[in-house]
Amino acid sequence: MNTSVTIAGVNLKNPVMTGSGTFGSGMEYSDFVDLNRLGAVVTKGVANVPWPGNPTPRVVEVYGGMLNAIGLQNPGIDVFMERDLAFLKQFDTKVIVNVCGKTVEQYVEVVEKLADSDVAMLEINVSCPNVKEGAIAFGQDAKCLFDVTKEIKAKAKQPIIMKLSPNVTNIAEMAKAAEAGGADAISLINTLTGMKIDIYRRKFALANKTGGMSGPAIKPVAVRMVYQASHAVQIPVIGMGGIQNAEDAIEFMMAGATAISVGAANFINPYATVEIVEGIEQFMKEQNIADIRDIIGCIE
Amino acid sequence: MNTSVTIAGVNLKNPVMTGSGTFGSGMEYSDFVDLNRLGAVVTKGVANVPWPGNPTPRVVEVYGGMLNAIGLQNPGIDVFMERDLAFLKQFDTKVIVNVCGKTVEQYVEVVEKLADSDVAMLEINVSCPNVKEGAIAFGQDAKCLFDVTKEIKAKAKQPIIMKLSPNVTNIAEMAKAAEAGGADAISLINTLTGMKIDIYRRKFALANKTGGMSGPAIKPVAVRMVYQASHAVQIPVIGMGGIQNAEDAIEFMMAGATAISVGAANFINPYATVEIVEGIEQFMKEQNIADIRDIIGCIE
Amino acid sequence: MEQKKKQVAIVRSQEKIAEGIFDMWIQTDLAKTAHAGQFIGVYPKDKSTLLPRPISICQVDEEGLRIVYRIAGKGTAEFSTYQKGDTITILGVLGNGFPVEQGTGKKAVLLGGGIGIPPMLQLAKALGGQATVVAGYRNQDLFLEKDLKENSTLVIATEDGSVGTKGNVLTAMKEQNIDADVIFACGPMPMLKAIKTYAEEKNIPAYVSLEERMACGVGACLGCVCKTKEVDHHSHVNNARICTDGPVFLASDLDL
Amino acid sequence: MEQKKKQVAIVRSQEKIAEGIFDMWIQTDLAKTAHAGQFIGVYPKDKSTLLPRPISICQVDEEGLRIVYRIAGKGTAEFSTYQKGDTITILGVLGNGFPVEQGTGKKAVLLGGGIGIPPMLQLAKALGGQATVVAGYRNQDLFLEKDLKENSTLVIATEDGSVGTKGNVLTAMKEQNIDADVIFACGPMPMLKAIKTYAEEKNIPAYVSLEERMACGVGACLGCVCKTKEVDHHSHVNNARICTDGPVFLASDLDL
Repeated sequence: MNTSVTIAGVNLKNPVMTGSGTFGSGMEYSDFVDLNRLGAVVTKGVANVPWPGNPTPRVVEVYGGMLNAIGLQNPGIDVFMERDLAFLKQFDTKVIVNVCGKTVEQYVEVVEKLADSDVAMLEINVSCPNVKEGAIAFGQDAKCLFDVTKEIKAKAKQPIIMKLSPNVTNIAEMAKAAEAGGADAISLINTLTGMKIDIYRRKFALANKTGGMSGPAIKPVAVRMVYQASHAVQIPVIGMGGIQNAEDAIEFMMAGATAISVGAANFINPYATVEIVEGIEQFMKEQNIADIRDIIGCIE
Repeated sequence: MNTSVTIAGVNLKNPVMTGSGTFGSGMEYSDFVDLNRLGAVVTKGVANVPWPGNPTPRVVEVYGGMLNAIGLQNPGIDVFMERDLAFLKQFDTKVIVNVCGKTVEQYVEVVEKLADSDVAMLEINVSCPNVKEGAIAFGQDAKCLFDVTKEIKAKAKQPIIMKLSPNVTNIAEMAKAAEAGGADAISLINTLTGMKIDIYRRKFALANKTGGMSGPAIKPVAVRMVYQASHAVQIPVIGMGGIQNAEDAIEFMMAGATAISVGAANFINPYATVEIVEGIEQFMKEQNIADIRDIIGCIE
Repeated sequence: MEQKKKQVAIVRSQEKIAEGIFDMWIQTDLAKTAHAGQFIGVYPKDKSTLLPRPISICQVDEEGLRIVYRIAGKGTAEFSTYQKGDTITILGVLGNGFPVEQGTGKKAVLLGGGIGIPPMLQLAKALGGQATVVAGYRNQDLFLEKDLKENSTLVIATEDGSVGTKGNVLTAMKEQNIDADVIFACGPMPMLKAIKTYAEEKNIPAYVSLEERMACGVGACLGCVCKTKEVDHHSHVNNARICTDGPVFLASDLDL
Repeated sequence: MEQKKKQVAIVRSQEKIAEGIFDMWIQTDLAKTAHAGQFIGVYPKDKSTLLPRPISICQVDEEGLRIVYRIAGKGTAEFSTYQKGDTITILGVLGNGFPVEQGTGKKAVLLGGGIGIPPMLQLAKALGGQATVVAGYRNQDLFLEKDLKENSTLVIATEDGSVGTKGNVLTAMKEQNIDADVIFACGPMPMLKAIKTYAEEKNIPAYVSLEERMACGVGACLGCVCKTKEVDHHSHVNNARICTDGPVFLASDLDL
């Protein structure tokens, strides 16, 4: 039985990755799961310098999910390389670094610092809805997305994955823009922008007013977009958005994803990632699937 | 205690309306609720001629909601006026007719036929995700939305409400386009486009592949868009998307909605509309709110 | 017709009667108006799954309804855990039901396939035990056969031939030369299609009960339609609502 | 530190001890490593609400944990219905806990306000009954006062003056001239802010336990941070994670 998949020449032992921002750099969840079992660990977004993030409250629960507005708090690339990458090096899993920035120059600075590091791929976060400057704009306009992809690709030594925002009219167009700009892969969906109001206190539930929605509630939108995006481009698609279990993971793969990420599910079940790895194997056994690659995009 | 609100000069006894397509023309739910209690009944979309709608399966459940791809099946405006409007005339509630079409001419034909009828307002459905021709395109491009609004407004005798799609990058821009085109109000959100795959049968769960997502799962996106839209325009906003109870209704009003619609909640609880009317009164009593209009957009 | 309502009722009893098949009696005043071929909507308590599940009525007594259902997903799996005294939230009574009067005094043959068998019990009772029931099972894991035997002439077919005729309900009808003036049927779509063809060949009426995914259950959402030969009186297109105009239709009116 | 885990545990007992306040003992091996000021995450079964609720540990024995919590929403309302023998899904043990050694052999004063009172019980026990606990309630609807009395010198304050000092915990400290070498506190933010100021004036250390909305509970999501005076060793910005670096902080390290 083959569970491995390849993205931009990088071989993952299985298609299960972690969703950026939901798994730190793996340290906290290594209490619960063996990181060696994962296809890849995608780190929390890292910028050229430390970012303080947004004021609290940063998270709030909603029906079937949550909103977050962390604001990409991160310790900056230097600390990250010294501490987080050093930690991850101990494990037999691929490391994908999520890169954030407010300007193209900031993205490029991070990408260049990572050039000689032991990192398999870079995921470029152009779709965070919780940072005011720049980021989301890159991800909501096809021309901007093309430009930023092209500039980063020119400087990146590792393959780059452009992470797309679902808060757009036409996801296929955005996927094509990323591909045209030279992206080696795309990942989607980032969170849907949402809002919650505390009607008794007459206040926004989040200090940032809006937040990014994740959890099982957003899965149907995510599956639809993964289907549309994967049918619009030739590059591999990494699917995510509300994946809670192996069945969800397989749904995304059948829709067209080559690999998948487990995000907010980690908060609900810290064992989720490895349970999904095992659940996929179980499904393959029961359904007589010899090669996981056979189900990628099998629904037309 | 005042619970009445006014939209485009039309006075509603309370802000609770029904979501188009979830309540037929009220007949089926009159077994459960007294239609006289409602601010308005918004009918299922009606076109110039009968529409057969989509093949089945047309509905499927998802986490915290459902997908539908009915495809705007309707008996056509002539039957609708004879039967459905005649039925609704018996009740002391405002009637809002949802109008659908595949071309501007089709919308206009329906609007003109309704000119002398006892209808309070028209809701123009330019955002149905389940009809291939036209409809959704009008609702996803600001210039198209402006044009179609202008053309329909020129022919409509009653105030027109443009119903907006949430499947757009910038809802504020769409709201402004509708306002500029002459809309008397806007309503949002229509459904989010979603997909579900049956991984065991390797088939789309819906015959139409994609469907419109509704239910409590979409509420945070809806509240966010109502907030953004109502802060972008001067015309009244009718809020909807996952409203299940009075607290949800109040959340939308605090975000900026002048009235609200109850949609898929009818399927989950056929008494939902009237329970929400009563729940709003209860909330006003407990919170010492003398006039419901005081809470509209009270969160800045 | 009585007004429909949603209510919290009480489970009177529940037992597993075959692999994945459960038999539940619900204490409810909806029983007063319920009849054969109608159904109820059952709401799961699990808040991730919100829509009512349509489940056909198997039997009616003065104070309650009996439902016999198969575990098909999260909702029915939840229902199967309910025990005597537990609450169950239901919507009913829904649908038109079988036209019993079309079977009275005639050679009525009731065809039930798999989880389409349960509604045949109340129909057999309504027909005063005079009907023939042909029940099609997968294998020897039968259910309701004792109840059916007490209320009809029962013929059994199994797919694997372990009990009765090997094959489906139509195989059994043909092999055992069961003659019908009228057919009432419930079961999977391929079976219903075959029955429609059979009835048209024999020139006899066949009333078939259809299944489709539903949302509202009361005729408002137009989620659960079937194709009709003529333009439907309600929709003014060739679609009838299974939940309200059905679930029972004269097969010759349908475009299956 | 022991490895954290998520597990399905069993409710040993539960009772309502004041209006909206519940007292539950949970049978769990997490008790082996739990100490005062730590907390557990409790997962609702209601699938519309998925995140664990952080609830502080009130007491620890050999085989279980005691939590005393207020109903604040859907999740805690659900927990309050659990009865002896029911399952409860928990994540633990979380957080750093109080630095008990900082109170040993000193005049330790434990300040608990409202639902911040429960963690003071285990701390009072850990301090061998030598500490003074000042517990602030809304009114005479007290809870845990018997347990606290057995394990400390207990002083009560109520907002309405119906029992003990009228006012909050600091009013009581001042009025009754309670002298402290070190303060441990848990309660609403305005109370903690006042304690921070008080401790700085008196030049004594105050360890305060913070609350914030959490998602993961294990330090990964950065949802529950508080502002720190110095750049935090983990975040490299002026934010510490309440769930992992806290919930207990030296007040003077914080920018409240």
